[in-house]
Amino acid sequence: MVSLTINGKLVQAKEDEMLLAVIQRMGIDVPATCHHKAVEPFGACRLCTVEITRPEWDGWTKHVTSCLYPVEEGLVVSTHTPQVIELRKTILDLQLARSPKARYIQDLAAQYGIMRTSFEEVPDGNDCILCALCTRVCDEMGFRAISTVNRGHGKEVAPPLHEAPPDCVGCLACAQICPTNFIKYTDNGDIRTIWDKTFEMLKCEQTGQPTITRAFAEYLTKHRGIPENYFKLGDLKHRHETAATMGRVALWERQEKV
Amino acid sequence: MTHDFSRLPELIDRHPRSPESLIMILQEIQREYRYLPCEALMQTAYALGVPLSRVFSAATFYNVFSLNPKGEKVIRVCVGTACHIRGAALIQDQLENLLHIKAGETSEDMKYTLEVVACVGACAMAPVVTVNEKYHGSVNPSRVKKLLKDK
Amino acid sequence: MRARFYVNPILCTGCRTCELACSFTHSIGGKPGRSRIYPLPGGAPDLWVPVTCLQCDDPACAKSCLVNAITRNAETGAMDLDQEKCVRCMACIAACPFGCSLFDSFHNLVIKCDLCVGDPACAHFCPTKALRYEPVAVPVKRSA
Amino acid sequence: MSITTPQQLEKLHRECRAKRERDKKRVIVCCGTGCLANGAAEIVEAFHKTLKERKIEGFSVEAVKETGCHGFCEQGPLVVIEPHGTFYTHVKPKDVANIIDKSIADNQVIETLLYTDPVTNTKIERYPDVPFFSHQQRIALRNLGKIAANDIREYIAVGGYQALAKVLTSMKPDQIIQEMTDSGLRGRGGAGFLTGKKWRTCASIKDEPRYVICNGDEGDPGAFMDRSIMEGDPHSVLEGMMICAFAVGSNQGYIYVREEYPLAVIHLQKAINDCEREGLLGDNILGTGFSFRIRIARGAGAFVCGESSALMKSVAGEIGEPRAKYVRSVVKGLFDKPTVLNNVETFANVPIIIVKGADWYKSIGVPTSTGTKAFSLVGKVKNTGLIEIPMGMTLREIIYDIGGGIINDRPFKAVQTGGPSGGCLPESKLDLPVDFDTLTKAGSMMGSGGMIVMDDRTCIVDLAKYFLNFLVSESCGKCVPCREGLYQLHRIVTRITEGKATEADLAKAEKLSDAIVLGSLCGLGQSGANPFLSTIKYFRDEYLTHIREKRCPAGVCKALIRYEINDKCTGCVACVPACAYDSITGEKKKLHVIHQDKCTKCGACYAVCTYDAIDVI
Repeated sequence: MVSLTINGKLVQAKEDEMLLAVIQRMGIDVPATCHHKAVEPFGACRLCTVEITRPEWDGWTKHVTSCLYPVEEGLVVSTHTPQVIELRKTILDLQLARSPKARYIQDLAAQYGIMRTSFEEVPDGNDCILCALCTRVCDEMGFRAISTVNRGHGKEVAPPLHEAPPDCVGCLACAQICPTNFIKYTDNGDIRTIWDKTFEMLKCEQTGQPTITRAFAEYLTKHRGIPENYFKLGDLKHRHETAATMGRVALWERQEKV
Repeated sequence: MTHDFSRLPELIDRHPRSPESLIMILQEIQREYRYLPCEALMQTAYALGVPLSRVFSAATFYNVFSLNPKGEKVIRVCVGTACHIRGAALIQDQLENLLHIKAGETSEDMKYTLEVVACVGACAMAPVVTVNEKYHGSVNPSRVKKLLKDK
Repeated sequence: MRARFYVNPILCTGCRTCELACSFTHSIGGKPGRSRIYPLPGGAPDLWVPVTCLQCDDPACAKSCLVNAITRNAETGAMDLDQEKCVRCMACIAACPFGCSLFDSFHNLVIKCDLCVGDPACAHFCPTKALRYEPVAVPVKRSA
Repeated sequence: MSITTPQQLEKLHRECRAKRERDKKRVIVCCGTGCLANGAAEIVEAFHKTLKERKIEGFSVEAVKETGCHGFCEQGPLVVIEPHGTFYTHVKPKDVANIIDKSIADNQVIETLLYTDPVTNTKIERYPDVPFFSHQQRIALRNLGKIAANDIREYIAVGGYQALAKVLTSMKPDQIIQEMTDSGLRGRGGAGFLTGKKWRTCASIKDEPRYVICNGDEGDPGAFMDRSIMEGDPHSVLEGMMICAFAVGSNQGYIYVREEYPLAVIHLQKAINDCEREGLLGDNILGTGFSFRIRIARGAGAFVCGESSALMKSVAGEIGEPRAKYVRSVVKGLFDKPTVLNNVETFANVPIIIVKGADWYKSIGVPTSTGTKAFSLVGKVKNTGLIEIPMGMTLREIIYDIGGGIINDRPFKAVQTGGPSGGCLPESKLDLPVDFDTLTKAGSMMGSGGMIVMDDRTCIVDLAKYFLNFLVSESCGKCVPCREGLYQLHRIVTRITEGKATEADLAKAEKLSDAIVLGSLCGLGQSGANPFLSTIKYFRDEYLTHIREKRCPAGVCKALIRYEINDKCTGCVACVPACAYDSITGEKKKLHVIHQDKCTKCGACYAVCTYDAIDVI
């Protein structure tokens, strides 16, 4: 355990923790649009920047992204200095210029008193804030089906060759993790479509309840050793089967006792 | 445009089959075909065991790579700082006018591709234009037409 | 692990107190959540089986989770689902052969029994002691 | 036959040196990129052809050496006749026969090919007397233009690989690091981190393997020192890397060369192959048990790959997105292993420091910035080219003594150092000594060594726009302040050049710049606002003229100028075909007119007019 001071309070943290985790645990509201616990910290949005110093630094301070900065014994952290707040305002202002219609960014910006961007709106802007959560979660899950393409201001998230991604199994993690709901998909229970790729949905053999895509189930069977027959039923039917099995066992045990 | 992809395995085999070789192999392919055909990206991904998304990401990140075929002559106008202040913009303007294409485009007859490049490192001879691998230094507007004519 | 969760269907009357207790314990923002325990018919008249996560020793849910959001809690023995890590791919729901990973469509969350961090409300409120949470000396092996 | 002991190396050195000394005359043809562009290859060919036909006593074709860049690219192709040092400029293939007959066979000097000093207007015979060279002190560039770039024996002849033999046989890694630390050598890539300190950190990390990377991704537009070294003296870079590898305990090195330098790749690869053949790279080098290999990794055109973490990702075959460096790359670098990354020029300095000692090196330059620094002196200066000067020389000496002053003797306006991330210094700063700390304090930076001189016809706002445009297109796009911030900053500066901005925009740009500096992830972003910040610091008036008066004093910003023909026009019609938009009309020998409605303000007419008859208003 290490102890450090955050906004004047002495706190304890585990050695390998990042500052942001400790800050969030304390209930301090530090925005971080590219952060998600499922993926490695990335440091792209820069909103979680905080000021750090140490007693022996003689008043010298520096700014670090808390999502990437490991806790240190004796560190003194300030999460809301005027300079940091000003930085967050500018960043949100910039994000709003790119994604003026994204509710998520609108709300965050409003918290920092920005109702509309003071910059020129980016002509080809959209709701994608390029946090790369989608590509990173796809990497993390092992599919690596989508990636960022191009660079700089023309960067975007896309499937390879802008065609249906061969490695995608239609798990929807990218769409689920997207903070601005920019990644679109359709799902009618029979067919799911995402990134222009169509997937057949597995259904409960008895109730017809759709579960996950066949491609995803096959992946889990092949790489994670989940028996194929587990996917034959939906969760509801599985529970009923469980009840029936346990019921039989209970009856049998009662008979044994009698 | 159709290509003979039979040379692809040979190009790929020039480098060790590890993810590190990705950029080197893409460069070989770019040199051979003057662009990166989809087929080549897929074969590279397969050979190196790298996801196609990573190959595509690299192919679009770096300036050298192009997903569209380039012309026979690739004319690059250096717009490095030294060239810029010695009038590279004017040279670019003239070339765009003569070729009827903008920087980054290829003429319809596939003869010319016009590009701008950040710096070719021949700053002492600014402004510089390269035609394929050949450097032309101290280019002035009156020399631009001549550049297109000679090989 | 210090305690085990016991289900005795013979004692269960199907009163569904456990469901209520679970929902209210796991309420978010004042709204009751979906229950993680369901008394279901056990295949004989008046036989009810409260079905909930068995906290398997070799759980399919954790194996199917590609972001490692489901891990064993060393204190309670429960397979805990880290909501902040979960990306809602539904793999665990499809993979659990007991149907005990669930989707709470109201809160848009994947949920499963976490043994209430060591004091399961269902067992606490069960009027017939059909559900019990009791210390054990030697853990019993079970697998999915 | 490969060299397996230090004694064999010493023997080879003596043989090669003796052979070099036996040549009564040597003809040095500069084959740097600049001279090649001017036709140096044809000169070499002409020598070969002519010497086949003519036999000269005591002179063979082998004494014609193709060397790396002399630096004086402006005057190329260059031919030097050693040992006298006769210096011929602008040599054409047809001059070759003449050179052979007169200068080689007969010791005569061909006056017409000599360099004319623009200041005194006299011909200068020997190249050490040319002011461009006489003010320089060449250490990193010591072999450029002296030895054939592609011949390992030439390098060995001038003492090459002696430093390697010395460290392998008589020095401990710790001693090498101490020597580097004592020499005060600072990284020549721009940031100026102490080389010895970096090596020491790397050597102290208990993790293996360790890597040595040479950064040859010279991305700063306007700089070509590293290119010249890699092309002209690749072995000194390799030797520097080997010494570093031995010091930090590494067995694998990489040289990252940017895409635009194909010749550098060829020469480096040849040098590596030669070393492997001679046993200077590979296993058990010089029989000492030290093993080291070097691979070349080619860049693919991304400025951001000059940043260390992006470069390492690129070497690993990924896209060059930097990562936050709270754990430094010397601890966790390539493949997450300890990695020393130094620039080409830094490595080129290493062997000579080992041979001559830290004290010698420290005696050059100023105490906090020791040694010399190579610059590419370019822009609107008379003598453009590659130079190396001791640290502490003033900007004025560089620009006026070496550079010969401004072209057409126009007024000096600013000098830009440090590439896109650097800054512009005005005339009032010309007497500042050039060293790491002084330049940084003045709001610019040393950078990798591009030095671009500007006259009054260069618009500072346009220059800021140019650099911002460059950075916007080279940003990797990972973090918001750099991707979106630089884009917006570029938009604001563009509006200023179009006369559409207000003073409030200027204030906003300054605030935005602060956020970019504070918030960006890597060095590119953190220094990304410098083109704006450093110009607004010294040239605020020029910005304000654009904003308030809607005027571009330098006559560059298209939206704020127009071209008009004055009565100096002789009606020579040179401008008419130059105008691609048919906007100039007029009869022969009569005053011409520019039709403003068609004029795109490209400036072609202005460039071709020899009568000063076109005004920029």
